[in-house]
Amino acid sequence: MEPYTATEIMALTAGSLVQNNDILFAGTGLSMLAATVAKRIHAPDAIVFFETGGIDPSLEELPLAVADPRVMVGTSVNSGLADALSILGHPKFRTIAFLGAAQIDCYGNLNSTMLGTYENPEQRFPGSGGACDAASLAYGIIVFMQHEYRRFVNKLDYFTSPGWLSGYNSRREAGFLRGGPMAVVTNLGVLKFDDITKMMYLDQYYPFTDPETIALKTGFSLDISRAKKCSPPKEDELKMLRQEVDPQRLILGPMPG
Amino acid sequence: MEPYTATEIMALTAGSLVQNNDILFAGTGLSMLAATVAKRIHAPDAIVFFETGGIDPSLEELPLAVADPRVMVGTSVNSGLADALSILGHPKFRTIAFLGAAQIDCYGNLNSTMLGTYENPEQRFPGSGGACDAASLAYGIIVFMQHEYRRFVNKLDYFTSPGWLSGYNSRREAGFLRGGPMAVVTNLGVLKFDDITKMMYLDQYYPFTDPETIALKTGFSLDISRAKKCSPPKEDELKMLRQEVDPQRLILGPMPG
Amino acid sequence: MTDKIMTARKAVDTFIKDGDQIALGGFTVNRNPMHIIREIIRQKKKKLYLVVHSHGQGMELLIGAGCVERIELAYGGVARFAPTGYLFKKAFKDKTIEVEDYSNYQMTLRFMAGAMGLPFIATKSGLESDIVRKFGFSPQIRGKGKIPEHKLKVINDPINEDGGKVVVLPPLNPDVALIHAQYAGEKGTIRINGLSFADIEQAKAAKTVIVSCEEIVPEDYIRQDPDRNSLAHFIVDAIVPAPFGAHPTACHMYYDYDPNHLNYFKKIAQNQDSFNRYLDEWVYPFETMEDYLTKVGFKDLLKIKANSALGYAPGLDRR
Amino acid sequence: MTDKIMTARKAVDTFIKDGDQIALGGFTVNRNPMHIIREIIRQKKKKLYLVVHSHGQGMELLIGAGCVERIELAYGGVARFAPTGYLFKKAFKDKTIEVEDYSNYQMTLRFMAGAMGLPFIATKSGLESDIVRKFGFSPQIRGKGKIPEHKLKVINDPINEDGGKVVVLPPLNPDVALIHAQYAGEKGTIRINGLSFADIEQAKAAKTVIVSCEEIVPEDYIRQDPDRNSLAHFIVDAIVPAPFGAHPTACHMYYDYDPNHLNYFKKIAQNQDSFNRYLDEWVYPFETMEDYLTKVGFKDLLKIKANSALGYAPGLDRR
Repeated sequence: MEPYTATEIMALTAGSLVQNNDILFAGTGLSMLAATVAKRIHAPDAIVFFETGGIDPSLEELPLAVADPRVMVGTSVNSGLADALSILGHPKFRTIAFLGAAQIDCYGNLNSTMLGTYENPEQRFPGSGGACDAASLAYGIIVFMQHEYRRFVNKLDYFTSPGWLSGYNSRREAGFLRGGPMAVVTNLGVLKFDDITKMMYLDQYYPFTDPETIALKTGFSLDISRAKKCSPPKEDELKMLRQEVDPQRLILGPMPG
Repeated sequence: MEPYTATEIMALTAGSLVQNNDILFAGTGLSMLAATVAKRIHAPDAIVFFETGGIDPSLEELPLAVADPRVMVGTSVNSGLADALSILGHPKFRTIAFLGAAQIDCYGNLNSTMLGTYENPEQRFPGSGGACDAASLAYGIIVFMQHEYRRFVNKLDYFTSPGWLSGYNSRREAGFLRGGPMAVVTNLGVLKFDDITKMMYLDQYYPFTDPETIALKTGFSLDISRAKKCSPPKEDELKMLRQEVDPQRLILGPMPG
Repeated sequence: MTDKIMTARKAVDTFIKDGDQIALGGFTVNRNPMHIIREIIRQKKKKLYLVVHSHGQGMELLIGAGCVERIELAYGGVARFAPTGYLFKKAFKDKTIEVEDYSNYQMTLRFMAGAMGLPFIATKSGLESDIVRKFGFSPQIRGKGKIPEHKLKVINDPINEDGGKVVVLPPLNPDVALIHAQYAGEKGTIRINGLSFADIEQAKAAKTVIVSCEEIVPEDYIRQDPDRNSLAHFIVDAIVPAPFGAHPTACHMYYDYDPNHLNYFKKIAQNQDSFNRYLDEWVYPFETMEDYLTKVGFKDLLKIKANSALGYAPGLDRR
Repeated sequence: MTDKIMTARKAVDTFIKDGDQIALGGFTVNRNPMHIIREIIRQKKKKLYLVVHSHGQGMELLIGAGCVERIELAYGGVARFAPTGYLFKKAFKDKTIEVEDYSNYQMTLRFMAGAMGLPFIATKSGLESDIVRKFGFSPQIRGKGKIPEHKLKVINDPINEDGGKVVVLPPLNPDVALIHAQYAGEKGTIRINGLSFADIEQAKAAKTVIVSCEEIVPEDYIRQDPDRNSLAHFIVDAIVPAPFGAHPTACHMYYDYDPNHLNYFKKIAQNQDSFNRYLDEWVYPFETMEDYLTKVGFKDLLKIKANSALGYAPGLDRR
């Protein structure tokens, strides 16, 4: 057993992808942890905002929802959806959105709406919320996924949020001005997208797994030739995450072991 | 000499055209006086708002500009242009705008932009401001004019604000959802628009003039067959206007005589 | 101006009828107009057509109680308490409601267009997605009543030759908007504290606006600081006094969301029988906030009472 | 985050170049960013391309000083002090500037579209008028630099078959927005008191935002009440401390417009010689607000000082 959980390494890994002065569009759960990690370690001047309108809150307590009153305190501005969602596409800013999804395809397109069809629905998820907007308008998105075969699919049941569409230059050709997925952070590793084909490949795998296991849990053919082993979380970063970011383990869940 | 000025009878007459619960879009000058008259005499529940965003101010002192800080006090909401101008077209409200202009034609179309053309400009006025918006979107407009031959024209030099366009049903056919000029209040009388043709006719003339004089000061053929003589201002209304609305006579100008 | 202050019973009876298109204010676990929503259930309104961006607890209750026929939405969930609302999920799978999916920005822009009288509004958001390609409402009902002829259209930018494709959206002008706010002036001026979500756009877009509020204050008082105010008095048709009227969702500066209640609801929502018992226990008996709050009890209310500096209940056990 | 607080000299030198498209905040006689505008004149910026809704005193000064090549506007006047701005009128008639006329709503919607990243925005306002039929900018320059290919277009409503004709407008994304506000937090959070006009939309639409302000307050302080704030700190590039920085226009809660100065300006504006003398007397010599205010003098400043309850100077002689 590793001395850290998958959730912990996911939060720390995703946080490390953020640059200083990035404007972070965070949901709740893991994305909130990742954003906080980013601000405390890698990008102190990064700004966190929520689609509900809370811009750069102090986050003394961890919000459990984007509409949590905890996102309304110490903010630069308290506004609303129109304002907040407009920031996503602002060309002046490197806006990075953290998104989760139920399904992802090899070009990073996402489904958070349903399985089946409107005529024959099999499962319902909450829907886009701001995910389609972030995926359409932001400078980049970072996706959190549980790495399961049924979630990494060849064809989405419902295409909620645009990634690299069908790869290559298709995203720009479709009319998007910028954006596209930068990375997928899963409970097994980090996946990125080829510069040319925009197809997903394995970039890093966590110390407790290996590329072949990850490929087997991926529903489409995955390039693992470029995979590097990820270092385990640094002691001080893990400590900061546990003691300062989520001491109640509201999102981190049970301690390892 | 009458015991009241043209400006005084104009303000009182225009004010009497307002109904209770009307939402009044006021500029400054005469329209401000008319709106205040309306609220104090005819329509106590009428609401006055300004395109700058001041909604229903207390107006303890007369504003000299729509951006006067006096429109920001005692308001229901202090907002901005986007908000205020959006009220104009709100289908829930009978919004009435008071507008002035440099030229008007027989269908109540207005010019407040220029004489001449962009290529050969002869005179410049401030431009539409919110006038075109009010004329396009409001339930109705009431126009203030100096009654001069050169201002009541057959053809506008520049068509800033849509009235009844070319009459009959042309306004609806052009794509407007509602609106159109209700009355023109001048320093000589009140003009209205024929229900069918939408052509201007003389509805009332002030006691100190007559229909023929008015027709001569009108640059297009004016129907004076329906004209009635207007009663002089009531004593108490004149007193209210002078003592309460504009005691400094900032807009009313010199006393009569 | 006639008196707008009235009970939830009168507001719902006067202004909401079966089949109305209704915008719900608030967002997942915050400022849901719960007091009005419970009254809608008591008055057994049917075939409601909800239009929301991200809605949670209030929508769950209305769906579960069978008041809803149709929804346009971007998100149906109660945050961590039910990442997808159970009753929404069930109704969707059982096809007892019709659902049309949009994004949050799209729904917000549609409310804004409705509020501003814009004929339509365009965005790049959603190009190539199933949001622009798949349609939840049946073609037979499109164009009838409030249902727009087109969910949306993808067109070429008509004014910028290099603009490429854009998504054009129809405005929303709901029959009724339901908003829960912190303050109302006696004449109807509304002040929302904290985030306004899309409540202001929803209210301005609607034909009728019902606002429940924590406090009614003198109109003169609320006008001493008009920079803070959210809605002009003449926009509002009914003011319903409702302290704790958003419970079990939060109301910034007044109270936090109620984790006990939401966790309990999560359990009972998974089964129609237990949900019906919830209605019997929590909705049908209490027409007034006083009676409802007596049922909630001081103990839980004190737990969620907001700290005046923070606006929420610090240290609240939210597991 | 680098320090954004700087002098007008540095802000203008760093962020404004000849030919830039500039949005002026404020409205006729209120919150014109006069301190920054005077600095632009001192630095002899040329060929500026102004985009405004209704602008007054600040625009007059820039036109008179020969800084302006082109304007898109809805209204050019200083309220009762100059119903049409003299310098605007003269430049228009002499064709020393190119002018494109819109309405206030159209300009506001264009700023809003720019602020929200909307590809275009549509309204019914202006149909059949010369605003949609006549074009002030020459066809040769259309589509070059910041000048939109089309002033606007009239099209059929693409989504509602019964919608009829609509006016489609291009968004505005100025190079620089100049705003005068009451408060700035040290990191850039901005609070505007009273009406915001279209300042917020202008700032969000612009590539660079320069805000002059009456007071700089600790960022912690301004964040204690974020409901009142107008712009998030990261939107703002330069903060210029400028008490009375909107003089002779008003700044709600701080000072009224200055009728003496505006009446004086009205006189001198009617003649190029006297206007040049005004520049020599009031603009060129004073790089700091302190020096400028010494010139204005206590007597006039006390006259216009705002009453704390009213926000303006009650009883001010405004004839």
